[in-house]
Amino acid sequence: MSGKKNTAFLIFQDNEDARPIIEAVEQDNPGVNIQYQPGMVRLERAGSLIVKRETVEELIGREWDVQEMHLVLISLAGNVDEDDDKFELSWG
Amino acid sequence: MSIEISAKAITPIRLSYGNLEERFGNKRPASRYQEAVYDVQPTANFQYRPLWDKNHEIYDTGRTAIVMEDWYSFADPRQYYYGTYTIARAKQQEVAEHNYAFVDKRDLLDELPDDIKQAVRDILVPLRHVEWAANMNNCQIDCMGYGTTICSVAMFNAMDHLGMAQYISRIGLLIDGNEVTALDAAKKDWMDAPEWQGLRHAIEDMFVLEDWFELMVAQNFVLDGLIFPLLWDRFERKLSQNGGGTIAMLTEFMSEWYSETVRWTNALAKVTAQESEANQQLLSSWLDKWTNRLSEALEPVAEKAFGTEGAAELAEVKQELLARFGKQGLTV
Amino acid sequence: MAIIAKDGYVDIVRDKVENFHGNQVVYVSWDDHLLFCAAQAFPLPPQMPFQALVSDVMSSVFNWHDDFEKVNWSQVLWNLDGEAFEPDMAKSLAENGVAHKSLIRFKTPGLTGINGTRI
Amino acid sequence: MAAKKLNLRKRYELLTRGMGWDTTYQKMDDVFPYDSFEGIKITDWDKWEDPFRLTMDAYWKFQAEKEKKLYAIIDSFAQNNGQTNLVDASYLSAIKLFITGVTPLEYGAHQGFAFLGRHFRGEGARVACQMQAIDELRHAQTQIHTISHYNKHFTGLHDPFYQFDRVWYLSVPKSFIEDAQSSGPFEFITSISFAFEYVLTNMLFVPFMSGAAYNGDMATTTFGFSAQSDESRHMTLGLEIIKFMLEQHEDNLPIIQRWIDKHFWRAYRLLALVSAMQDYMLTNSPMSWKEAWEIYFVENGGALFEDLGRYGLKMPKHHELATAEADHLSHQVWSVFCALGSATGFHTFEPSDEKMDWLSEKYPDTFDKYYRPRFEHWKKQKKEGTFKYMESLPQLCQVCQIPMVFTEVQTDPMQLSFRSTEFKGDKYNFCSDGCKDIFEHEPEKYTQAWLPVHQIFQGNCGGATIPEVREWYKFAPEDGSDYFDSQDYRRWQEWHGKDEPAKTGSND
Repeated sequence: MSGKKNTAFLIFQDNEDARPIIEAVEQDNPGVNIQYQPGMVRLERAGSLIVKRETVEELIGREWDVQEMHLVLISLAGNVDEDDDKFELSWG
Repeated sequence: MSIEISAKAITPIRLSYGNLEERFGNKRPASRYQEAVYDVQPTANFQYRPLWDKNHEIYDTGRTAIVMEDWYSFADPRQYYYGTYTIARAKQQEVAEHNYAFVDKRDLLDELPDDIKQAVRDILVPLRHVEWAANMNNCQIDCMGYGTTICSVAMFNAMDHLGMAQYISRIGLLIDGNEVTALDAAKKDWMDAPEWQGLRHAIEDMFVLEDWFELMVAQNFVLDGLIFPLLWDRFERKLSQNGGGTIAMLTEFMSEWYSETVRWTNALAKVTAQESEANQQLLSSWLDKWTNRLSEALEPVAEKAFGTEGAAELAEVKQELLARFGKQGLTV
Repeated sequence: MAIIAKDGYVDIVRDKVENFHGNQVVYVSWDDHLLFCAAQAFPLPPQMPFQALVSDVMSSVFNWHDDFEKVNWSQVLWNLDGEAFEPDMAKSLAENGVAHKSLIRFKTPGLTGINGTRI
Repeated sequence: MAAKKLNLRKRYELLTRGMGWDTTYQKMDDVFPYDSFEGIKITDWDKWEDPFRLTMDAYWKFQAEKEKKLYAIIDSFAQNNGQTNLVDASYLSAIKLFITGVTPLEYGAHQGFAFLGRHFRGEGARVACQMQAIDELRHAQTQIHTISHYNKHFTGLHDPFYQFDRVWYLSVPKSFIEDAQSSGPFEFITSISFAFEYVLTNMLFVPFMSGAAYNGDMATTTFGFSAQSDESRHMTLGLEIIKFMLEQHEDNLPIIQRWIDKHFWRAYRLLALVSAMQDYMLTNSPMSWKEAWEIYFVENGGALFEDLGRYGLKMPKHHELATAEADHLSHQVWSVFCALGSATGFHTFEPSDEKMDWLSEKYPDTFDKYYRPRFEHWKKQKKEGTFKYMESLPQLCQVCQIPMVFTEVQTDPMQLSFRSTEFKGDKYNFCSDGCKDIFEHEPEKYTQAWLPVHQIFQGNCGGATIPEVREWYKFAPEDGSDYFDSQDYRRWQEWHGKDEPAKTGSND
């Protein structure tokens, strides 16, 4: 297998509720590539992507449940690891 | 001028889907409930027999002895489709969540008298297994049943029972400070304690019923019709009278749920019995069979819950149940 | 290998020739004329002479394409179920070996569709 | 006493596991009679990792929130006659195909997951399947409700469920979902959760829904993306179940590989219809089928299978052909609908000049060479008034049931691809090696296929002519045929205050 890491991605609806999540992803994932397409926003990065509860909470100034992300999530690629503090996608 | 044309032109060409016009006429738009459930399930030209049941089609009226000219004769009086269903439950869960948080935050269960706590552990917590079974049985009704008005109700009902099993589990956790001791003890009782074995035996026999409508009668008409009035209403009131009023905050969902459920079980019993003499007799015989079997199975539980009053409480609940289905046209 | 099913399985052949009321299904496809996006299907009596297939059945459908009237039938190359063959026009489909759900392909040398595009 | 705090994982486990029990009055094999005949070996269901951890209370809460938002948009869309804001009414052909061909699949998936939700022996897996079952019911119902408003204003949307059981091109999705529903539970979940949801569903719900947004269809975009928010849970379930089965026993690998090969091909063939929606029915497409295939299958699917390589799983058989077909698929499918336009329940039309240029740009190796000439030919005929629809019926593939329009794209793209085999003295015909492989593995299943063309010939569909069959399909006279001759087009022109429409108004 090559050293190249496969792309993990998250796609969100392009709306207000998704904005802080997108911003948090941008902060916590160096090198993330963000593409705006009609109605949706695609975030991709080689190997892995993480959404951190703490970062989102800082951005919105209230408590945030990681599962709230499902309200605006459209699609994803990668193995999922979800707990109280984060939602993480990665390729092994 | 062009505005006038536009206003005139934007009259609809029809008000409903064709199947709904056939059923309810074309004078007014169909309701969202009607759109969501009528005639959605395929009925013809099935491609392949199931590898898991070669004798039936994927959807097959032959999986029950009940015969209906139109399997959409039944309509849910609550008019639940997914949207109305989840929104209704979300409201209830919001209240429940508030109550659970309130009880948790103030450690209200800690303050209960020990005998009340023990009664909760002995009688209410094992019911999570009964709810779990009800969840399985309603999934069975959904996947083997016929017609979307019935199957979607079974689906919602299945998820309700899962939700209630989870609420009961939370009561079990709360009562022991998030330790699993009450849950483990209840499971042990469910598996081994003599007072639960009759019920467990009956439920396991329900798991292997071949006729999904008989399962509907056994589970949703009879078992729920005994358990909820007996334990989530009468027993809960008994606890309240003896200092366990806090428990009522945690079981509100169950009592509210049951009073709602009675509406559709009544409607289903009525419309199915009305269809034919044969249906009426079959339903009546199933009602008789399962009322006897399950009330007998519940005797030791009632005794444990109510002591010497148990038999009388159960007998009353049984009579109420039979009277209710008698009103729907079943012979009791 | 027998099909893996829970308690045995059915033996249902939905398209048995007996179900077609005396007909059999025959597919015909014209090579290099993809204006016909697929082979065309016909229910035909097996006793039908091959000539009738050409003059009555095929002509009523393949005349959709302008090339059809230019076909020189003596030069047509025929293929039946993957093998080149020479139909006997006077004989029936069955006698020519055209079975239920057989595929007949024909190629018309010199005719290769609209402006030679094979369409 | 201060209660200890439970984290999400532990809490979910306590609220999901341990409620079931090993039955003693009835044998477990009788309580769960369906989860062993397929040969999948599960040694320990407790090893099942719950892919997402929603308890029912959270489920109700989040889903109700989604529903409230969705219905607010549906209501306002109807109140404001949102249908007039579409780019063009010809776009509705995609929605017509969607509600007749896709919405019933959601209901089939609902039933299938309810079956798994009852009959998998593992508690965690059952709960996951039940959540998906109710989600699928949601999708069917929200689609019906969203499209209801379109049904009031456009043709061809009025009887989707009746038509699903009968119409010739709808036997493609019907046979697909019924193939899965008639399979055992492990095969069903491999088919729907993995091959369809994980590997391929992005193709439908991401670029197509984005395309709906691009064409002013806010209603469809909203239900599409709202449904898709459940879909990311479903996809995760798909991946988890595959990993779970592979980890449980090494003997499972060849069975799963075969199912993935089969259902990848089956789902891919179904998506041939989506390719035509994407490239032709969307008035403006933000992304071509081929581009979507590159991103969501070649790249994303490639990453997935590379990851699964550690279990010994390989890319699905014939995936190279699917990728090679990406240059041809939508054109071939749209061509057959245009040729048979009098037998469809939606409108067909030749691509506009702008659309043809876009297709040339997106398909530089194939469109001008192979496909443009046939559309231009029909356009010319329509202009001259000499165009006629085909009145004979096409040969269908015994497995995917699509008219056999596919060609030998790897060797000769202008040669139709024919495959056949014999079973118990009867001939069976296929569009591809993929479909032929599927038949040959389980011929007893596919000899049952209800092939619409053969059913017409057997006299089971209302008559022998297209008008008789259309009537039996409940196609109204104004459904189908050319968009520019349609009631939809005339009304569209009136709404937008345009003059009496030209007879064949496509630009040229």
